Amino acid sequence: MSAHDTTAGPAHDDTGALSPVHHGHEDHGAEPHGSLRSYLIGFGLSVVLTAIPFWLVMTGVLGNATATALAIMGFAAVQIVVHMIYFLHMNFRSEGGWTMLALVFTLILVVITLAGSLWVMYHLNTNMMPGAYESRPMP
Amino acid sequence: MNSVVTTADQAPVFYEVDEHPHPEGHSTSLGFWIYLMSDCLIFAALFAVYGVLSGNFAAGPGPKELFELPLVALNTTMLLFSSITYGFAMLTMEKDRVAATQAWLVVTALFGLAFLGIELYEFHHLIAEGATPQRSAFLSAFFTLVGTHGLHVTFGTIWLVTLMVQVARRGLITANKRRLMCLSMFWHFLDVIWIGVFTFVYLMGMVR
Amino acid sequence: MNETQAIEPSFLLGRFTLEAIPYHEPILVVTFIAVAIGGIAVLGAITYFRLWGYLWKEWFTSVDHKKIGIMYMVLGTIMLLRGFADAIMMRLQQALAFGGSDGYLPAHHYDQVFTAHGVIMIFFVAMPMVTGLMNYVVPLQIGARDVSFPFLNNFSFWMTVSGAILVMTSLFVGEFARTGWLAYPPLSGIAYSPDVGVDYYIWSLQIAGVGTLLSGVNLICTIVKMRAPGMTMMKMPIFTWTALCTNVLIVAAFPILTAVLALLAADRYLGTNFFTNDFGGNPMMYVNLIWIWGHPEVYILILPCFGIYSEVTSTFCGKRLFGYTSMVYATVVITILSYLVWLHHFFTMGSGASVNSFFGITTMIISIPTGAKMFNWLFTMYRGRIRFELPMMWTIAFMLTFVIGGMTGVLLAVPPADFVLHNSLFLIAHFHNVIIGGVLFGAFAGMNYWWPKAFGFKLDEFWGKCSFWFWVVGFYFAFMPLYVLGLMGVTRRLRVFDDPSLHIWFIIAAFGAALIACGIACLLIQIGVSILRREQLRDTTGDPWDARTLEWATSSPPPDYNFAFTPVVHDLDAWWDMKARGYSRPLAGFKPIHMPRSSGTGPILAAISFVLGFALIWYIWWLAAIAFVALIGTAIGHTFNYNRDFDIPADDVARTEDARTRLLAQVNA
Amino acid sequence: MLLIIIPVMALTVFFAWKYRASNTEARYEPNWSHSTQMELVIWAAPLVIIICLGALTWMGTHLLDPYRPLDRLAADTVVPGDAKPLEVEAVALDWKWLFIYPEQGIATVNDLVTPVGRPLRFHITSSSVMNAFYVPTLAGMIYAMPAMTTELNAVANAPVESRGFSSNYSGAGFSGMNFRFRAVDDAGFEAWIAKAKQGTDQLTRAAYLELERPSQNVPARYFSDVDPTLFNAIVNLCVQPGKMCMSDMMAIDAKGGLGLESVSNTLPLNYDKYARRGTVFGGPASYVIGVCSPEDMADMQMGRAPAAPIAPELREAVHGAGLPLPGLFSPASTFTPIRLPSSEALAGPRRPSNS
Repeated sequence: MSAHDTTAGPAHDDTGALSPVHHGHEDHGAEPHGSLRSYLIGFGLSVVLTAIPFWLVMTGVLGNATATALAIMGFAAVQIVVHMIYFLHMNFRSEGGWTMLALVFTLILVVITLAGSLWVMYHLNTNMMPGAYESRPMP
Repeated sequence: MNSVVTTADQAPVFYEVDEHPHPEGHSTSLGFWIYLMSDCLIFAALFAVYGVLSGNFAAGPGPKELFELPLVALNTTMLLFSSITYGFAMLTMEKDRVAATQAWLVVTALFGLAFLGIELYEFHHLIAEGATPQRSAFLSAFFTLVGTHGLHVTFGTIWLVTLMVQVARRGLITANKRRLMCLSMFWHFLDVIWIGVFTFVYLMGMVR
Repeated sequence: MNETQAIEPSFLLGRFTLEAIPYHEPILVVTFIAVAIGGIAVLGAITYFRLWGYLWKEWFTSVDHKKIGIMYMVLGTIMLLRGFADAIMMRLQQALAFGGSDGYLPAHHYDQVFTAHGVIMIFFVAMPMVTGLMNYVVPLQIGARDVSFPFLNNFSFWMTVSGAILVMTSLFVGEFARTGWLAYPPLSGIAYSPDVGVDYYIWSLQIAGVGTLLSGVNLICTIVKMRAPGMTMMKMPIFTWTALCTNVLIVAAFPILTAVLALLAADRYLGTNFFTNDFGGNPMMYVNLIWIWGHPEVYILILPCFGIYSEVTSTFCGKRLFGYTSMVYATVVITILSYLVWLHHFFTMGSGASVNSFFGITTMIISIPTGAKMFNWLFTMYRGRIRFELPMMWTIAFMLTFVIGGMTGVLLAVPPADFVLHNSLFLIAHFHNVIIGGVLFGAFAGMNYWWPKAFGFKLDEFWGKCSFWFWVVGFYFAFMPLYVLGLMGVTRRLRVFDDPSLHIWFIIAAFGAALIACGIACLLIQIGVSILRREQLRDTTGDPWDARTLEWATSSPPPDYNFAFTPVVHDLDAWWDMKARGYSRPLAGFKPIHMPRSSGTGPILAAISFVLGFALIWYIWWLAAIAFVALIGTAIGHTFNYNRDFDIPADDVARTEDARTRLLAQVNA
Repeated sequence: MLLIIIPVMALTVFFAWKYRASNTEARYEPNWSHSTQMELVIWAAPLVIIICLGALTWMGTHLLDPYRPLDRLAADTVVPGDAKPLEVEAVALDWKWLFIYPEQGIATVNDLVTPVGRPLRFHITSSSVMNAFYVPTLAGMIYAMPAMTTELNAVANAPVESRGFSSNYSGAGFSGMNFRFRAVDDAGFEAWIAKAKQGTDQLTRAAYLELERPSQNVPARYFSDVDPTLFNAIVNLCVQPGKMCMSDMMAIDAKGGLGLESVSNTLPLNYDKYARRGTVFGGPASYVIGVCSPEDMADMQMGRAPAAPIAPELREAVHGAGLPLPGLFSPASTFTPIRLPSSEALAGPRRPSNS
């Protein structure tokens, strides 16, 4: 009993796992807005990362639709990260990590919504769309 | 009941005698970020709908007949440029250079309008060809997804103009800086969404 | 009435004609007369006592989270009356329509009644009540002076009101949806519901949804950024924790609802083909998406109530909450898991067995943290000293009722069982068991618990107990028969029955509903009697229950600024800790307090939204255009107002605090 | 599950009584709030139960999947290898049920008769909105959706007479949308088929288009002959000549659509299903024209012009989802109330694995 009470005691440091610091009154200074250099790096990277997938699709270099699709999805993912870091200045420090936490949570939900919907709808469609039923008998 | 306190030998402090007030808007950027996350989920739902319906052409035209990649590339360029110019506006804002900030904001707005103009041209072209949102579920989902992004850009532009007026009237005061920062988050966020749009709608549409 | 073709919408009035006024339905005419007389009486009284200015200045435009919280509760209570009126009409119809009788409600009316009942109870009763409690309590519990965005808070509230008024308008102008509360297409599509009902549904939910979403953002920010110094995440009161998780759920779930309703609206207004039968549309996608919102919604309602029960249990047992950490983790786990179960609402749509069992099992997993919570409350009672005040009574009723609901819920999560029980009255009984036994009991517990904080006097005990017993007994009478009927295979939303062996169960259920009606009446009497007897029930200490959390550290009702000095927190039960360690109230050294200024923009924007929604419903395009422009214009205009704060002078603070000092001295003397 | 529910409820009452404030005898430990063992138990107990239930669920769901053909007629009877299930095609119309027996070539409205002991396979669809096919004395429910088919495998183990209905709300006539269900022995089934065959009504496409109009509380009806392609056409939303079938549309879509030339390949839907209306901004309701339907081909072979879309006249006034608005003095509607299965019927035979 008393062993636990010391944990609740006032002088004890916070042992809570979720957020080690309170920050009711700190970091209300200006957010970091990046530097000219970071903006330019971000811009350069995005131009490259946009140009390559367009080039891949417009020329069909890879020759294989699946490979092209995977490649452009990969580029999109990388470019989203680039935008997050260089334009939206995401990091683990701003707002005590809450923005990052919100972002990660949102991404999880986006994945659940997209993947879940596609999975569920794929099942429903294959089970029930008339195509799966015998095709129309010709006269 | 004294067992609650086992370590208090110094007098505990129960209130802040010397408090400095919360500055106005100290949680605005977090709040706005959370709003953006919720907006992101709206787009997630629209992407999911597009993902499910994108093959349902109703025996009508599909993406290969409808999309023009050079136009989309141009469009993407406009949005990318507007992003970097907004970045420059933020940098000049940090240095409190009102005129330069305003100039960059004007450039950003012009790029935004160019993006919207190209998109409207594309929509108009499609509708004139008969590929209306009513023609097939694929087109419904396409117009809605791209159109919702376009609506966001439209409101972003209106907001940008509003802020320019406010900066002109009051200068770069803290409140205006905070608003410009929110809009910057909004603007870059739209850019991120556009990456998803051009990849999943246009490029993937041409590939499949 | 007998038109064969769509009426060409006129320019001036859209598709509104005199036909839209249901003067041919006697029930509605009588209702309208009653509402009109009541409304005129209220408005007349307000005018007579010259209260308009007071209401506008002190309440409608107030950005004070306490007043907004109270207004949410008022809204929830008023809408409870409407929602319950629908409920009792349904019970009566089902009890009457036996053995060849057609009952008294035609299908056209009955179908609106059950749709409106569902929509109102979820969106305009349960949501405002939990939002109101969170709004009122959370800032006080974390030692803050207001929420992060006070103006937004006011705006959110009025948007909810605007949505509620739109639903109420449908009663007398046109009609409400006849689709069931989730409006599945294709039935809710323009082809099968060409009338205004579904449009009322769409726009009232969209408008209220904006409010809900923004208030979610607001409360998250408040909890994250405005906690008193020393209050780490793991020292937050459990109600604040559940409020945080609830608002995370709101912000993450409502966008999906917004999106899916917008798509339905596009189908109805623009002729797109998302959920139509033709042109490759897929109605199953609507069902899928709306349940991605719908399941978290259930937890949005129940989580804050779990928080209330936790606070109440530990206060009235005079004991620390057992297993605080596991309570927090259970809440967080529920928050995340609630996104992984949505398919259990449509097992019978025919997805494959692996999909069904995946979602069935995730659903069952949720019962693990919920079970853990139940045990935590149980062990909080263990070796406590339980005072059976009203909040604690509601809590115990909840514990006994909710486990039944939980058990039937797990049963429904088993797909083979669901194939027999889905859409049956068993399902109805299950979710009313959870929503009434969980959410409403929680709201009543919270209301009784925090009433003295909000108004400075306790609620009357006798009428409270009457209300309690009527509600609890009535609940069992009303819903246990439905479990039985559901097991017999009776489907929901039926209007007429024949099998006489079923009749008795419906009569018992109707009797239960009558008991609940008495419960509601007693609740209103309780409030009225308490107001009349407020001097006897007065609480001068600010801490009538010998409670544990920070909201009880300030006076009842709290001053505008909540705390003269921001409290510093050392312990999970901050106020208990302060009392135990001899906290003494600061009596001098007051400083000016920076506070947000009231604003009329919120109600104005909400009123314009109402006009916009109404114009869109009736196809009055010119009005919609004007309203839309006005909406944008007003919003932009509001941003030109930089003068949104003021300081409460130190003298005023000192005067308020001195008054309290004198009062406390009187009590102690 | 009761293993945990009953103790919880009992403990709640017991603790509430034992630790009441007036009982000062009871131990009072205001700061006892943590016990690792206890917390392990309170997480582990539900966990164990849920693991067991989860395993049961996984197996049960796969075993009782409505799509899975039956392998047992009763707990101890395996389906014989040569048994061909009786196919029944069920269509949810507004607001009645149509059953087509493709093997027997008959169709009925609101009357379902099946032989006892023979596996049944239902193909279920709907003509307009979502419904759910549910016969409590036979098997679980499954949704019936337009342009889609769901499947249900079941068997009646013993003779039964009860009711089936739609268990998903589908509009104004929903309450009366129920049918008689009878499971009879083989001889009885043959006799019933023979009786149904005696009628003169034929379920052609035109007759179906008449039948699918909204109507309430419809008495049983029999068709002695059925267009064999009808169910397929209903599922594919192409009963009406000239309208492209969903399966064709999907086959075309799978190949990437028909290109820009097909963009105006639609026709306003003047065949006025349920007073169907277009949207304000989207123009009138329309449909995709069958590019080259079998009918067209047959017509062309015969040297005729392709059939124009037929548009049955709209006779009665309709409102909303298809019915006249009830007036203040509307005559009492004739109605056949639902007769739900009595409790004996429910206790009776069921699909063996499902009860």
